[in-house]
Amino acid sequence: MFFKVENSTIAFGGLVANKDVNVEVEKGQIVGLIGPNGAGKSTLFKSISGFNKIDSGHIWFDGREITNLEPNHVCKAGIACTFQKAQSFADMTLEESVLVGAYCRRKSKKEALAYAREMIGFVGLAEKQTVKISKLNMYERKKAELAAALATQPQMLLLDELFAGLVPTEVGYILEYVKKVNRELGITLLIVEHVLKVIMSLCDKIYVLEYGQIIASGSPAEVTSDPKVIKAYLGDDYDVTADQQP
Amino acid sequence: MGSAILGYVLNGICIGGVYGLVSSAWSFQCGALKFANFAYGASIMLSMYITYFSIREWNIPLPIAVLIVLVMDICLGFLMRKTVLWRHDRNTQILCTMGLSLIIINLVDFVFTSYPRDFGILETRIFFTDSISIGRTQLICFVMSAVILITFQMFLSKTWTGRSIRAVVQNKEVATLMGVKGARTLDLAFALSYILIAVAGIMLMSMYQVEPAYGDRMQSIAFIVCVSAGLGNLSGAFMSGILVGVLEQLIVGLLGAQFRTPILYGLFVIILLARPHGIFTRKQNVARSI
Amino acid sequence: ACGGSDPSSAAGAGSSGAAAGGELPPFKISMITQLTGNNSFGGHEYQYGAELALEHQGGEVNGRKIELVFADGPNTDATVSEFERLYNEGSRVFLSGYGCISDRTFAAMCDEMKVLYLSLAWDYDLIQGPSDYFFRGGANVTAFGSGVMEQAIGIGEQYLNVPADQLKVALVYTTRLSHVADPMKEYAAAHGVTIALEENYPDDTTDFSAIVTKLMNTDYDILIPIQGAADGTPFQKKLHEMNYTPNVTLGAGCYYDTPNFADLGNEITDGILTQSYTTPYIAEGAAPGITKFREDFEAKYGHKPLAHALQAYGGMQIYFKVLETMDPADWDDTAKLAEALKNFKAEEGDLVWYWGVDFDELNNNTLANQFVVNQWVDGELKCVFPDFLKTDEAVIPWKG
Amino acid sequence: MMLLQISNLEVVLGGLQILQDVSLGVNEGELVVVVGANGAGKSTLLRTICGMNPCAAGKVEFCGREITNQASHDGAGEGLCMVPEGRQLFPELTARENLLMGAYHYRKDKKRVLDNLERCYAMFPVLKKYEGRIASTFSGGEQQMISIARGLMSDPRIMMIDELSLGLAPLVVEELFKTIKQLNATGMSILLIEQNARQALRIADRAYVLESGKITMEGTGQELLNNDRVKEAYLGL
Amino acid sequence: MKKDLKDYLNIKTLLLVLLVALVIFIPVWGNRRYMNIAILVLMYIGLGESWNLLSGMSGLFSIAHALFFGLGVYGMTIGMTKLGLPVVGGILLGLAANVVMALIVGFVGSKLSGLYFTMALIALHAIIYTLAGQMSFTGYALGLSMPREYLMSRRALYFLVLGLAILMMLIFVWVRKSRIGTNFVALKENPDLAVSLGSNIRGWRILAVIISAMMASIMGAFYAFYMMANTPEVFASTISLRIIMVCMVGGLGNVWGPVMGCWLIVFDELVRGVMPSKFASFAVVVYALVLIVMALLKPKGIMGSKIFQPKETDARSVENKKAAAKAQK
Ligand SMILES: Nc1ncnc2c1ncn2[C@@H]1O[C@H](COP(=O)(O)OP(=O)(O)OP(=O)(O)O)[C@@H](O)[C@H]1O
Ligand SMILES: Nc1ncnc2c1ncn2[C@@H]1O[C@H](COP(=O)(O)OP(=O)(O)OP(=O)(O)O)[C@@H](O)[C@H]1O
Ligand SMILES: [Mg+2]
Ligand SMILES: [Mg+2]
Repeated sequence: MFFKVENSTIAFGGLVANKDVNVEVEKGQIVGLIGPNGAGKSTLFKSISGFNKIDSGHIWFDGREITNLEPNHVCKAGIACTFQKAQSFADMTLEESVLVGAYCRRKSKKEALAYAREMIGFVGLAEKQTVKISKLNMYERKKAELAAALATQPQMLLLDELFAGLVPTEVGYILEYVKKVNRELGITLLIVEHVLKVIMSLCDKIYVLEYGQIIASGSPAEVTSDPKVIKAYLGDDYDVTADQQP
Repeated sequence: MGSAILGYVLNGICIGGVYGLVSSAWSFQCGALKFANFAYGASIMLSMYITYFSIREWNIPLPIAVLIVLVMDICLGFLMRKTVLWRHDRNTQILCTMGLSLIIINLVDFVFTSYPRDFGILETRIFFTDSISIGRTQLICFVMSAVILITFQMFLSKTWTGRSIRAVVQNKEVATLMGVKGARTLDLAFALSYILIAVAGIMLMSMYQVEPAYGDRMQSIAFIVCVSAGLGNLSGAFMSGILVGVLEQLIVGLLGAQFRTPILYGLFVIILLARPHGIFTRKQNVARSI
Repeated sequence: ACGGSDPSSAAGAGSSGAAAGGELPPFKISMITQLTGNNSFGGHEYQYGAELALEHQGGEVNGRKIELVFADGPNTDATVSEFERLYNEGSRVFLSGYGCISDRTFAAMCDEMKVLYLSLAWDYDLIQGPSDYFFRGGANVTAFGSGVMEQAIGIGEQYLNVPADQLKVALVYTTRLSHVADPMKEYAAAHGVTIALEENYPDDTTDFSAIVTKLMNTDYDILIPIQGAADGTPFQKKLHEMNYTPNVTLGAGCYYDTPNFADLGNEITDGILTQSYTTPYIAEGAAPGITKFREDFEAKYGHKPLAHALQAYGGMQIYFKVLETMDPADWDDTAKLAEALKNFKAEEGDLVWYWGVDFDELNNNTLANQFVVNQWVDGELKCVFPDFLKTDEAVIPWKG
Repeated sequence: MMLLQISNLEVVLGGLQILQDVSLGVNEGELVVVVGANGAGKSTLLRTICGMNPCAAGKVEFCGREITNQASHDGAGEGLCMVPEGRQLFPELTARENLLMGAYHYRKDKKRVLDNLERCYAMFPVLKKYEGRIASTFSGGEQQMISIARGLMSDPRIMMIDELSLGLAPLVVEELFKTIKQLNATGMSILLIEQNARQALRIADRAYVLESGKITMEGTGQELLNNDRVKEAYLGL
Repeated sequence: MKKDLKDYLNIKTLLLVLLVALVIFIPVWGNRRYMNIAILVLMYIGLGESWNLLSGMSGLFSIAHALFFGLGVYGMTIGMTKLGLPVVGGILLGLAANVVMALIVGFVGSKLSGLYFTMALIALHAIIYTLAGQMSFTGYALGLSMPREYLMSRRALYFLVLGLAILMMLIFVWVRKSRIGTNFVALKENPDLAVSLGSNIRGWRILAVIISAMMASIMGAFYAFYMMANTPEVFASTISLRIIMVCMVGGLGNVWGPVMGCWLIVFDELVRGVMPSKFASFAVVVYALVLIVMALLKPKGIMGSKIFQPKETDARSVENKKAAAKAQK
């Protein structure tokens, strides 16, 4: 198994945010993670990327255990992530902030810079290279964040609500980039989204969290027709068809 | 020996209470108002001098003198705020307050000379045995600082004003949207914090002597106390004030005065490493920004 | 522009405008001292002492007007750059000020700059090697420190009849003055004096109850505090508050011989002994002029003089005496001046500060090794030792 | 007469012309939606209405009174309320305190405050459950809820919401749109900025399209829903 | 795009030329006093770079930078007087002491952020400061004197410190441009993001402190020769203050910051010079006032002001619109 979360459990004070969560991801897959607000999705992400220390359970990646490693080691191991609350180096130029990621695997400035530029090009921000991050708007920032994450050459990428706050057309564009990431760079994806269109059109497999526990998993079709999921997350009068077509 | 230790602890507690009060003003400015005030020691020193002169030199009766000091300090705080401290970015604050403290210290030095001043009075002590005793003034100060700190904490957490102060500091724009007058609230808060400074000054003056450099000494203790308590946690500051006071006495008493600074400050660093957000900060209230 | 020559000296100069010095510009003697910062009190004391000396001199020597130049040296950097500034403005003759932070720096620089520097600093490594221009006029800390212990032993044998090898002393001193305690400890070790308690507390100590408690629980004969005003006052007060009085207290100068010590009130100060440099309170007979100095100072500056003031006064006197031996025209040649200073001799008692002057090959003044012991008697500092300087008899142990 | 009337608004920030000759209005009890791409200037529009950034030209009227460039803290008292973009909470205040801040401008009226508080809790039960926790520890969606609830706390005459559904689960969004509609029915005017254009336009009385600082289209919700340009630009079909 | 001569004729180059001129001319016509001030200034530029690297670039606000400086000074003086080492030995001793200190501080810095770090540093500084006054091999409160034969002429000192200052600036620039600097800035701007992008917070922070401490240490070694004697006052806050002020007035995280801020020192010296001794205190007051005014006028420091910023070009920029409009007419 390429990536595996085993009975991960974490509690904040009284509140159990994740309880015996099990997630499995095959290499090259795109896996979705959905669930009501406060279900524990971001918490799970943070546990994987090392920002939370889980109370019990194991996380395996690429044959080695990465449970409770420091975030930078997780990144070195090959898992990059973007955050729900968009993060950025406000005072840096786009180029340099992507460079930070590129330095993760490249020591020499020349190579790193080249690769950073490549990634900036990949997300289509080439002409904004020298602009300060603080001057970009949300859409561009999201792409910048993606570029930085990609610059670390991950084998697996965690996207936490990357598509939040974009209008459907923009969603469409980024969707294309994400697909490219998966196909061309062969990066495995684990995605948290509330924009179902994305989940539906991307994911091979979906996990549904509620109150910190997995309540359902399977193909998009299965999950969206699961009454439990409909009750907890989608709502009865939710028409799947609306978001089905890419 | 045992009795001596008891004595150390008692004294430590009393002194610690005052440390708590002294540091609380800073804790409030720095924690609640997010305002690094490096003119803090100087301000305390100044209000000590005011106390000294209004009582000793111009022999004004105590209650009026206290009133004067309070008023003057509030004015001082308000003026500082209006003249130089209206910017909110860290660097400006640090530079301005450092500049201010230089100014205050040197003016005081010029007017009052650098020779230490104190009320000639001797503190009457309450003797339990002839080796165990605590100062009465210290005791009074201890109780008063406890009361003041608790009330202040209450004010901050329970009243609308207190709440709005915190709100403005944490997110000025939105607070304004809610109808809070941002700038004015901050002025008020800052002036309030100077009440604490004034009281601290009066208490210190009643126990110790003052000289222009005195503020800086107090400042470092204040830093230690409120940081180890967790910034902005006033009642915590009181507790760790006591902790510091007791430790100080015990170290001096049992090991020797030359070990005080190394051990005390060393401990402080270790505590910070063990609990990066202070001893008395609840973990649940510490969230990662992401 | 700087320094501001002393108006009083100008007033004095009016009287005798001898033709010899008439056309010569005023002769500058410069002092860099701490006019701001923590020790500015002592700094001003030095300034006053120097000013008074000039005033008593009549503002001129051999008809040439003398100008005093003062500059502020709150810290080393400042002191050095002020030194350079004054040099730049033509000062070639210096008297070290209180704190004398950078005298050791100057000791290295003087020869290169051909600047005559009379230092009153007591640093042990002040003199690094033979020099033509740098002189130490006062005592050094090693002599002073061991002197205190010597006195303690004397007191022990004379009044408490405990021989040195059975004497137990308690040392309480601030880190800032640990260099005074060091020679004391060595001397004690050499003479078999046991140090029953040693408290080296940091400078920012404000509360002494713990230390006092320790003193209470220690068995010793003589308490030797080495303190400045900032820590001395609270210490003494705390002793009294916890109503504990050591049977003999021998202060090691510094704060204990300042007039302000009396502010603590007689019930605290009475009976306390203190060793110090020659103070303004020694017998008139031994050092003629000391009374005048004391009285004029108090009249002029409104408070009793500290030993600091006397130091500056003495230093100035040395310069004046040297200048008197020379033709004003030659003064500006520092080489000649230095030569004269080197050969200058004064008996003990010639100068108001009692100390004599006799420089050895390293330019240490060998006659500045006399210390006195004073005792506080109802708010007055009375000199009780040595016999030829004392004004009163010592009362040990004090019976209040 | 319109409740909120904006005419020929021009906004320049940091040397950039962000709004150009923008005019729009909201009638009493109307639900108006503004759609537009990222960086079009939607947030800037709202911020300018609330006096949070200066407008170079044009004017803003609220129930007949001109409020152009008025101090933003006066708005709340007059019944002007805005839910800013991107969950702007008071991070170190507890959820409860955050909500209370919304009621600041009528804080004297204890009863009203508590009633509204209950109403908000009823709307978002999860907040009641964790009311004592500081805001920064809440999940993204929960924070969005707090921010909306805080807006409702000030029960305003007109409520301006920037990016209503940001990071909320579909179920919640459904609920929210229903609630908004109800509130609107009870007479609260609403100016809504929403990425999820389809749902927004469905419930909108009128709608505007804002493109790089200019109003390019306006009409009833249905009209825009059926408009082809809107379809391909904002509904992603 | 290629630049023609006109692009180089701007305020920056002008200042640069002036600077170079000053540097060259001071030893020529400068008398001892101005040499001395120049030496101080250059020393504080060097220290400023060191501070700027730690606080400006890496965001660890070091309020007690004299700690590293002082260790450097003591390393040299102890090496010389107590251990009889050669000059190099003294420097190395200082560096060694600083590296040890830096390891501690850096470790603290990787765990604590913002004020908490600052406070921890204050504590560590207090410890060293006190010990320096307590121990006999540091010469207690009087400190130690250098052997007199090491006295250098002012001119020699000047060129030495000039070299050092330039060296420090070069180090700063090199670090900023290299991988190290990028990570430093990243960790300052947003530690969480930086860490998630694989930069090792502890390693980099410790490295930052070590580099900065070493820079300060070398300036300290110089100071030992400049002063020929030192007291625990080399740890005093007045020195830290000066360093901080010079950098902040000049501009944080910018190599030219300290250079732009160093006029404060000159100003300080000159004012003290002209102030009558009766009003010595007011020299400091004036100096402080200037400081405050600067802080209020230029919150981002002199280097933060417009003329030093690279020009932004944006399609929607009002100027551009105007230009376009003109073009059409
Ligand atoms: N530091 C913390 N302290 C206390 N509770 C926390 C903390 N962080 C998260 N929680 C709680 O844990 C639960 C899960 O949070 P999480 O952010 O994982 O939700 P989520 O699935 O990401 O929801 P959303 O879709 O809104 O982002 C929430 O109820 C949240 O309030
Ligand atoms: N203070 C400012 N200074 C300079 N430019 C600004 C400022 N504020 C906003 N902008 C620019 O104005 C444009 C509009 O910003 P605004 O946030 O209003 O867009 P928006 O429609 O809200 O986009 P989003 O959907 O991301 O919220 C953006 O390109 C932004 O970069
Ligand atoms: Mg989440
Ligand atoms: Mg917006």
